[in-house]
Amino acid sequence: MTRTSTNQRTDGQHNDMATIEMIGVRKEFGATVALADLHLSIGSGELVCLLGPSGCGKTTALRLLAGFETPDAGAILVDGDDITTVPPRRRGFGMVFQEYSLFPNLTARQNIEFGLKVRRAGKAETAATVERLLTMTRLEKHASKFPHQMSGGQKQRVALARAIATQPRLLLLDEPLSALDAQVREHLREEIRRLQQQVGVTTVFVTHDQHEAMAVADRVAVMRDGVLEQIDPPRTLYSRPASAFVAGFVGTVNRVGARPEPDGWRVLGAHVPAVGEAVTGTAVVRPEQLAVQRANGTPGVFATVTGVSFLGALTRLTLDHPDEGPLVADLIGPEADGWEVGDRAIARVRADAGSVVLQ
Amino acid sequence: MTRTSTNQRTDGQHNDMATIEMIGVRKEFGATVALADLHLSIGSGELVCLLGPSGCGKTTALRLLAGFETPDAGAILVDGDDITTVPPRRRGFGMVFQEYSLFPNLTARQNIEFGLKVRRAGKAETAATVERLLTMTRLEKHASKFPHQMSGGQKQRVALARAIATQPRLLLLDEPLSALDAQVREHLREEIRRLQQQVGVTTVFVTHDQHEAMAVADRVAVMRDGVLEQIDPPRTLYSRPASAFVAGFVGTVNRVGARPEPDGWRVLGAHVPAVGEAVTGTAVVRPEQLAVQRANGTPGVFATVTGVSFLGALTRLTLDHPDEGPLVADLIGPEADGWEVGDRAIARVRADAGSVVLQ
Amino acid sequence: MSAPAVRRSRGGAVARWTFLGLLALFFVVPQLAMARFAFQNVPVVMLDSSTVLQGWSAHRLIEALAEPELWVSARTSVVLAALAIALNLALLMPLAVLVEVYRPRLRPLVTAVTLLPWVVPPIALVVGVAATFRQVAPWFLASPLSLVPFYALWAMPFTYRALDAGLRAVNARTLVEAARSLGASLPTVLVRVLAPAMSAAIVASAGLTGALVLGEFAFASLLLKNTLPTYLVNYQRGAPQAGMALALTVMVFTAVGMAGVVHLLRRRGLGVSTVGV
Amino acid sequence: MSAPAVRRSRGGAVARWTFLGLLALFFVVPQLAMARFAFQNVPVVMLDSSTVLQGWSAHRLIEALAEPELWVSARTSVVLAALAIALNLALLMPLAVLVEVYRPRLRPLVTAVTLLPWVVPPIALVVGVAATFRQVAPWFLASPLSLVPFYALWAMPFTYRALDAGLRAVNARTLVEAARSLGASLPTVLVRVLAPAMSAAIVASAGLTGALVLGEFAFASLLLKNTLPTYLVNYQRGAPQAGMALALTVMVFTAVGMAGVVHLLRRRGLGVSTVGV
Repeated sequence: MTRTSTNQRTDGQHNDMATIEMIGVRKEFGATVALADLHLSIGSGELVCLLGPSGCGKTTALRLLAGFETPDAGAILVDGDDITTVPPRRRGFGMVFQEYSLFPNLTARQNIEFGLKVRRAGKAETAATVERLLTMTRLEKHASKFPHQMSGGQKQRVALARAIATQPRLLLLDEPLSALDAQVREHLREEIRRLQQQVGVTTVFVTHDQHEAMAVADRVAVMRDGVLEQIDPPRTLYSRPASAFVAGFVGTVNRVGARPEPDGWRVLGAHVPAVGEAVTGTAVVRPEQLAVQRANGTPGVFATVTGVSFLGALTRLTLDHPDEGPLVADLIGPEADGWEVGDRAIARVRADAGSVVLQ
Repeated sequence: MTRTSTNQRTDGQHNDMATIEMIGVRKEFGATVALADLHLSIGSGELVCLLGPSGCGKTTALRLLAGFETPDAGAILVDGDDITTVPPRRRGFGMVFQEYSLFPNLTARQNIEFGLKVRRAGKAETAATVERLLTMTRLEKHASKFPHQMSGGQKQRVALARAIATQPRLLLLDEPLSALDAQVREHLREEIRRLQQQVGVTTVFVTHDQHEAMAVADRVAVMRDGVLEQIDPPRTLYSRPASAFVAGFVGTVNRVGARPEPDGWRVLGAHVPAVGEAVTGTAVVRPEQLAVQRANGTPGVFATVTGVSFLGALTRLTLDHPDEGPLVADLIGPEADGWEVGDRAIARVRADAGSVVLQ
Repeated sequence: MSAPAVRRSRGGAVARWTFLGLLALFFVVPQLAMARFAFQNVPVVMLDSSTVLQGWSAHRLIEALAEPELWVSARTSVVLAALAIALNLALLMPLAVLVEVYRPRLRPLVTAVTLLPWVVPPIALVVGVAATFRQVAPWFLASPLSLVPFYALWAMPFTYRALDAGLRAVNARTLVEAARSLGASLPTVLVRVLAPAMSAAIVASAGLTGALVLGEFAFASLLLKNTLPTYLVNYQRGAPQAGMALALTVMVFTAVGMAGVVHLLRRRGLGVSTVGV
Repeated sequence: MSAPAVRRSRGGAVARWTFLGLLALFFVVPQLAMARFAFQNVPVVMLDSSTVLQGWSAHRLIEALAEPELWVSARTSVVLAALAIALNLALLMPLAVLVEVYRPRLRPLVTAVTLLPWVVPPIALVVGVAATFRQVAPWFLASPLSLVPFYALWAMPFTYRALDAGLRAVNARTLVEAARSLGASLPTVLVRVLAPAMSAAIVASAGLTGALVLGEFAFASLLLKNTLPTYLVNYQRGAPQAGMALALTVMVFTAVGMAGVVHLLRRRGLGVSTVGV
């Protein structure tokens, strides 16, 4: 099921940044195989998210990259150099942790300086770098605060500044937003993305949150049980998932019956083009690919509305369909108004929905 | 800024369930005012979310309802009876906690039975209730497992079943999903909503996650610094926020200049109807209210695309506008395809966007 | 794609294991010396590396076990341990629950106070109390049971910490609130929720109190009571090697007993290491 | 909208405070009795409630402080405490870091082993080692400094737990990994990251080791060394009330010293209560 993709960004913008390769990497902890045989190659300046449920091996992969663990087999290359056994302090990578990892006895500024001082960077250079980073992360006002005086979001911004202060070849982010409130989390993920593009550093971002991964990544690597299921840009992952697991993990899906027709398939009473191989005769339909209309005396097969959730721009209807079971549809604008639990409705694949995925 | 709303659901469906009132409730912890003067009334069978950042008083309000804290002033009424000083065990409310709160020495089934046994319910009745709840929460297969053998999501489902087993008059949920993975969280919030409607129990749900609140609640109460800022159905809260804080908290907003025109306002070069009072000459425009077109040689004021995030059904563009500063637009379907960082674009309020909110 | 063999860096690991090995020696060497002294039927001056395997025998231990006074003092010690455990649990379990669940703000104060018996020289306590009572209420010190309050006080820092850590490990506050919201009364909460959830911590704190009491010498000696440790000291004066054999045996028994309890609890999924012990 | 006055339920609160009050009495009454015995210039048989305020005087304490031998033994005890602290920190700080940061799987084993000095009757250790060395290497027991390893071993359970709790409280593993990824060598990590972050735990564990050593009687007595506690016991035999005054003074000094250190650390934002002490 492993697919490795070697397409690298070729916009030439980040030529000074590193390309990373993990070749046949395996790692066991006792009887548990944390990583089975990972092949992963990351282009220079790219941001790749490792996404998966807990225990899928994504954190192990990150810790192997950082050098905190040594693989049982395989190699890790940076720009072609084998760094598999190089200790963490000589790798020159930056890292941000899920737990707050600021040095508690140092101020925000001193934390950011730490890596530069350890490397004996010049005083003037250090000061200039730190000021620039404080501005970039909007921490000017908090520079003299100690970690216990800062909010969670501020702490993680300092950690980010500290990690990129030494101009790392690779930036590793281990669920940096998991400990934060929802509001802060969304805001900070945009900021991370902006900073990463500004600095142009090659980045690996580990998360269990598919929204986070899809929103920030150039490519998302979906992992499961120590195996890489698929690595692709978010849009491809979403529209052409390689497996049912990926389809379900990167968004909500409806699984409905599909019958072959000339030049396409019949899915929920509509004729649609489709991709994938129809192994099980099932189509994977995204909630936004469904149109729902009121059944005002129209004859036909009706679904019953069992729930209405307001998601901001979208409204999500859950329906109970007599043939297909529970369905989820995301509606936008005027279509979304006025639905109530108990309404009877006709659910169809939208005419402009594009392809659905077969399994 | 406090608005209390006394509109109660009048669909008559849950007449056997309780109405809850908090009248002028105040609570201080030392020098901190956790709740200033809370007036809140919850209709029978309604699900109300208390939403706000950490420290806004939402958890204090819940603990006052549960009876774990006593208010410094004010009263709490259930169906008109003053229960302000009734101890928790006599309130007959169910509660689900953020931390896993299952009794570690009891199986899932024994946990669910606990409240019934304490109340000396009949054996046959207890067994029937527990079986029904195990089925409703899809835990049949896990009934004999101990808490340490279950996943986080399973534990919280058992906690939910345990809380509703005693047919509580009020169900209190204290961030029940915060400790879970993103995927499980979304799934379980739908399940909570479904169960709550099935059982018809009046429910108060505390969360810091605006998506969660908007998705599950009949009404959302937005709190800030111990004060209730607004309580309204999600849709109203989203389209007619009472304050800038609420607007920002329940979703992403753009703040752009607004000039009065006959019969409406000029916002981002478009004529739009508007609601609210124009105190600051600023309009609050939701990302999905913006249309973005490519600036193919068209004359006019151009924005620059600074980021493209894929959010599944939506694609989010961040733009830098020469007059209005940073803007965020959510695009759908074909409109969303092909944008790259650096593209030049025209951002307008959509013709079908409806009203924007003035401040 | 080549998958080159992995060369692990061994230097760090070697340094770490060396350090651990040296520490282990620090523990094992004295024990081995004592064991040889006690159980080898070899003159002490000849106990060197060439005689490691000669003349091992348990006859001195058997001799020592035949003394009836040993069993009298052992019985006293066991009774003292049981009473100290009971007194401590009765006082400290409610205190720990009270502080953890109802009055978390008292925690720093109570934590500090329960530490006092180790911070103030315990000897001052014995000397002081003994002197006072000898003058004011001599009847109090007549029975060996007068040691119980001293032992309870002395074991308190540990007992309290074990209980407190246990309560926090099982998230006692939330458990109690869940049980109360389900309609349980305070006795029900204590008996049906907290006690079973905390059984590991309770057993651990009881076991440690017991072990401390069984090994305590200063109080008993100063108050002139015959307990197992005072007996051991006296007996060893007359028969150094047999005394040592006896001491080692007590040591091994206590350690094995503790390990057995911990193991039983682990098998029931109640990890003792989680209760901070 | 009416806001009725709140009627709080006071019953539970009364019960709780009563319980706490009784516990406080359990601590305070013996201390008060000792203080009266030591500092009231009133015949012991007349020490009842009617004479609480009569004849308080520090003259017995002043007498006791004039004894030169007191200062000799106090100096011995302070030296022993300092050496035991140094030995313990040197051994256990690296061990705790090693276990917490590099080998978390060894934690249960190390936790159990470091507890042994309290679980095996310490008396067995003294008796055994003393007897062995007296025969094998009598020179070892000649100096009072021979007590240092015993004290280090005896204080180990506490020192190790305080250090371990401190490491966990500051999230040492993450701090170390962050520092390493920033290019810091192991000495830099220890000196510039861990030691400052853990200063509270280090001070707490040193303070407790010191307090334990300053109050230890059994080892010193059995090995016939003159330390502060053995001096106190001897002195008190001849002059019970002056001895008690001295003992109480030592007690108060130790407690105040510990409280002062804790307070200083708190003011620097380094809460000692977070390090499990």
